[in-house]
Amino acid sequence: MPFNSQTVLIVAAILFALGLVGVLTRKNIIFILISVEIMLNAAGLAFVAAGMRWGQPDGQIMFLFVLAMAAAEVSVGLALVLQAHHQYRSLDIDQMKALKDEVPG
Amino acid sequence: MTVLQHVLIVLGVLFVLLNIAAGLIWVERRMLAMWQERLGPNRAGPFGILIVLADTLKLFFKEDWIPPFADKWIFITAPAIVVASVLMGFVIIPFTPTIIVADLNVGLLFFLAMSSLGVYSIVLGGWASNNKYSLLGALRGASQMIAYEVFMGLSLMGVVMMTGSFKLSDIVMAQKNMWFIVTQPLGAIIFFIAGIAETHRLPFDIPEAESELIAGYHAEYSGMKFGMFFIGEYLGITLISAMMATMFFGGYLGPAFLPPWAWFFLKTFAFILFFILLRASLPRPRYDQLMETGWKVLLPLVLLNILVTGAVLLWLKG
Amino acid sequence: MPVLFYIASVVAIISTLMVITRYQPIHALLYLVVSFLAMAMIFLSLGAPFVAILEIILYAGAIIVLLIFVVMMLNLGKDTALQERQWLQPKTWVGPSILCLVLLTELVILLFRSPEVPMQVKPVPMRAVSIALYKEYVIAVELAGFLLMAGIVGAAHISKHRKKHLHRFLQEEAKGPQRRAEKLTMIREKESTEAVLPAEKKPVKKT
Amino acid sequence: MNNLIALIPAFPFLGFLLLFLIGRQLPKPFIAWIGAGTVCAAAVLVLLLGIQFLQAPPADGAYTQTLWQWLSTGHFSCAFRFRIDALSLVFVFVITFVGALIHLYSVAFMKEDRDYARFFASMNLFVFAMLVLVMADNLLLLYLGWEGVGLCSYLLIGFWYETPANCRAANKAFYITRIGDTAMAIGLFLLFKELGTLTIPDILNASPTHFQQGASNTTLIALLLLAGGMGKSAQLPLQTWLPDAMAGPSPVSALIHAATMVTAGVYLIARMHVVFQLSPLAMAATAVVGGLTLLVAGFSAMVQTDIKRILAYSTISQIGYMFLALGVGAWSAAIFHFFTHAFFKALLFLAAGVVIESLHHEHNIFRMGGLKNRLPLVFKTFLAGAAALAALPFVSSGFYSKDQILWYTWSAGGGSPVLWMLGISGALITAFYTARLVIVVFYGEMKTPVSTYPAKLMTVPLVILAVLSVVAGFVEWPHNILHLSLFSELVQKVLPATILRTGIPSEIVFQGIAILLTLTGIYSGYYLYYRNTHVIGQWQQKPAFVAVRNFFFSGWGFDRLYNTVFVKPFVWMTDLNKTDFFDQINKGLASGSRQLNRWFSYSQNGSLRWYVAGVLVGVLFILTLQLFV
Repeated sequence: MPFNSQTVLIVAAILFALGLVGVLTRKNIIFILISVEIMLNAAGLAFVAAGMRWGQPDGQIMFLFVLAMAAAEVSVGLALVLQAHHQYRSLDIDQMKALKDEVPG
Repeated sequence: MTVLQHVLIVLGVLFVLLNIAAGLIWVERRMLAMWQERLGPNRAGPFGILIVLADTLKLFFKEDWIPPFADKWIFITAPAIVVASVLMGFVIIPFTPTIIVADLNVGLLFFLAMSSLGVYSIVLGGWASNNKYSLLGALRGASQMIAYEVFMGLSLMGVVMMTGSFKLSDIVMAQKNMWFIVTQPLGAIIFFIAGIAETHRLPFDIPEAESELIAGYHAEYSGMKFGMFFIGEYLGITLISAMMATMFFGGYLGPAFLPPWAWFFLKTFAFILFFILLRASLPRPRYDQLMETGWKVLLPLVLLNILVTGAVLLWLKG
Repeated sequence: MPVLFYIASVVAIISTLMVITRYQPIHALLYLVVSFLAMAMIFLSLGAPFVAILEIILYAGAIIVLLIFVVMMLNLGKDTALQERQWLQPKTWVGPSILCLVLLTELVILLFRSPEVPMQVKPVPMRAVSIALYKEYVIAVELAGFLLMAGIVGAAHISKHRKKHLHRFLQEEAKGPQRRAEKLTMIREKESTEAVLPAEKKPVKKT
Repeated sequence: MNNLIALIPAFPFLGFLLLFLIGRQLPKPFIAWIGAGTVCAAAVLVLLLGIQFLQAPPADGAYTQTLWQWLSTGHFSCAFRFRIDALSLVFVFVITFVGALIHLYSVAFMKEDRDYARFFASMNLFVFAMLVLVMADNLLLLYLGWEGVGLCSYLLIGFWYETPANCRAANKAFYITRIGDTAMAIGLFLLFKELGTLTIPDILNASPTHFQQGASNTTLIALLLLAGGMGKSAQLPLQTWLPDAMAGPSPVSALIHAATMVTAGVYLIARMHVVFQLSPLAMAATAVVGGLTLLVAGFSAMVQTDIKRILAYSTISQIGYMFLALGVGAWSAAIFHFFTHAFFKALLFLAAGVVIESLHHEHNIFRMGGLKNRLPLVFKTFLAGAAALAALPFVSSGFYSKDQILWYTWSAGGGSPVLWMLGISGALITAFYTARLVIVVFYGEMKTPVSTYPAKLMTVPLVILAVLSVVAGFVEWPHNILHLSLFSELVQKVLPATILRTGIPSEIVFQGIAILLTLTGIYSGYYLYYRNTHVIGQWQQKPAFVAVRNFFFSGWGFDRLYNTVFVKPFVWMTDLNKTDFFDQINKGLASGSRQLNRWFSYSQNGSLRWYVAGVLVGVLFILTLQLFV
């Protein structure tokens, strides 16, 4: 296999698909967060690869923004996980389906 | 530079570092004894220096016990991580103008990356032990190290701004006329404090506080695995001391009557002794005090340092 | 450095696969660290060392440590692993996996349709990245700052636990200034009325 | 004095503003002082003004005061100007004087009510609006007052709004008077189109030259104005709201629905007499309406059991007399009857209010009885009022005014024997139901014990009004007896004198017949309800009698008729309209979106993984499209 931009993008696509599988199959919120991180990372890889393809710094800059976004997302997400665990005594995402302020039950 | 030379440098650095780390067992005990007005190890060999050998043998022959309730693989991996990450940190240190394993142009960032990986040893060790005290120690260690990593990175940014490079050899050369301790005293102090916290040495040895958590994250460890943590700690001290010397005290630079490696060694050893002196003299702060100091005092200070440095640099440029 | 790239890619893919199939959260996170380190290697092989190092510092060094921190705080151990084993039955993962496989296939087909361009590994200097960051993208940088600020405030607010009792040291400290003590007792009273005790934990009056 | 007439409406308005804005915060005595005091002050002003007017009449026969220019657009300009001439003076006097007495009465009557301030605010506003109506210099200002009193009537009928029936009664009053008001508004537009002005003196001056006698446009305008008057004055066929309007408190019934507001129609027609005189058809219509109304209402009053409804029907009937008088051209007689009627009808309502209060809010007269000795003062005053209503010869004011009307219905220019027949049978019926009312309520055995006795503040107005009910008629005696005509002389400064026909029998004959019939009516009431009560009982066995009685009781079935003729077809049409094609489209849209919403809401199940799968399917869709292009 020659080393060209498609190869890198295919690696990114594989990682993204794996992350997506994780989001879709896991019930535990922590695993979902992990999978989201994988997907973000794959997207970042695609950005960097695109940037390197043209020899431009923009791809790396986009990766930096992805990084900042991931950091903010994880901090808020984990705070929510803590509260959810505090309230539901479980991390099952399917238990948190209530759209209104219904009593979980 | 041939491949052979490269391999020689790597092996040489490794050899020296491991020996220093072992030797520090004796140094620390003697020094503590001196400052606490007692004798310390003085039986084996001249000045008791063979205590190093004795200790090592003892560690090797102890029963290597893995608790049945532990997560075996992580339990084994954890002590390896600390040594590996600290040793990786030495990769970018210029011992002399020629003796340097890899002079990366992101050298400083590489050092920070490796030190941030060091936290895994504590966290995983504490978690894998499946023990209340270990878990608490690991929790403390995780939050402490995440917090102090931030200041550690930021405190070095003043130096980077003045040098204009992440490459450590550039940073050393930039101190030819004046050490950065003169222009960046605040950065140096904060870096040192953060360094103590990163190596979780006294007074910031909260993850392993004996009086509260027995031994914290390595309570379940014994034998050579415990030894790895032990060596990792001494290597960490050495790394932070070497970084102090490199970043703020001119590294291997010095008057020509001594070779560069000697200068580097002297400066580093001075900081190692300072580490030991701190252990001998300071009490341990409370955990919440540690975190509050970090976020509420050091973070604003270090940001101020960056701001002032940037402003002065812009002003000097005109 | 194609060889480096291929090795790192294989490691990344395998470790990611391990991440999403683990039962133990900690194991998954460790594989994730490996995956990210491999990703950093990919970046390095692509000629982006700055991004590679940031990947390690921020992802491996901070974000995953945060995740591990939470896992430890919630003490997700063997029970969680057992539950994950129950949850992760084939009937739950086959369907989504096939969907994702279809997605991947389509992506790969689409990628191979585009003309092949050999990757010239000519590292973009870090200085160029920094200058672009603070020139063209300065507004985006500021927005990212806002985002992080909002993240900090949001996380601090959401995860604020109502403390039921103070540590004895803090209680001693609180006794000093009278006002603060009063405030604390007020808060405590409010919370004690609000707190919903589980039925079995309610104090039973001795007869 | 000339510059002070604006103060007369200003006082009640001030009271209204104070009570409306800060009334809730004031203690009850304060509210009473403001509410009653302002009207009393206005009454004192009117008394002074009236004395001055009688002693030294103004040169042009009227006091005027211009406050400010109200509107000015194109050719139309309208000033906020008050004008008091002899006709207005009579009305202003009655409004303020009777109004002041009723306010004083209300101070005690409404004492227990929690909406004390709201009551007095509405009453003050009513007095203000009524004064604006009668003092207006132009018809637009009059219309302002006209709608103002309508509004206050609505507010006060529905004063106890917590009972749904009261709200319905208020709505009914508002809707039905609106029919008349709309007609009147159209009349005003036509008048403005013809004459280019709405100022009353200008209209009165310009009409005879501009309009031709009996021309169709004149008739149209006059009929439209008549329709307005019919609505407000509860004349056939718009009379159905007044009996229901008794849902309001008794002082409200006394002031608004007996003494003042309902006579606004009389005032309007008298005010516009020039226009009416130009149209014989409108005059005849007025007379016929009045004559029919008085009979219809009289028959209904005969069988009512609710004391206030009897009085309400009698009010409609008495206003019918006024319209009858207006229609035949006996202008001053109509105003004279308004004058006396205001006193005795207000008295009757106030006394009825006392009776109702005393008997635990009992309205049914057949559960009263025997109150003669229990409430002697109320009995005496009520008797005075009832005598006036029944037109008891010589000793009551009603006799003098009604007798005059009956005489003119035959003898005046527009009169005819048919109209006289209507009036005289109405007199018989009036006497009968008045006697029935007094006997059933005050004689016989007591059926409900008296719980409370009226306060002094309630009895004093009763006494004053009782005295007036007796003596108010003495200002005008029949021509053949004493020939004292103080009132008609005053009024004829504004209104034309009644033209008598020639070749008619002597007045004494008519008086004799009227007296005879009145006494017959009274005796038959006395006989049927006191002496021989079993006669009624026998009659009640007969289905025919019961049917007639029920027919009268329901007010000649007008409510049912309107319900059948107007309300039901309208509702039917709207029902029909509700399901037409365009509504089907709208409904289809609504139900379609609701169905879609129902379907889509299945996808909104709160499950994160479900949402992610949805996103994935969407992405797959787009990518697949990409694959095949």
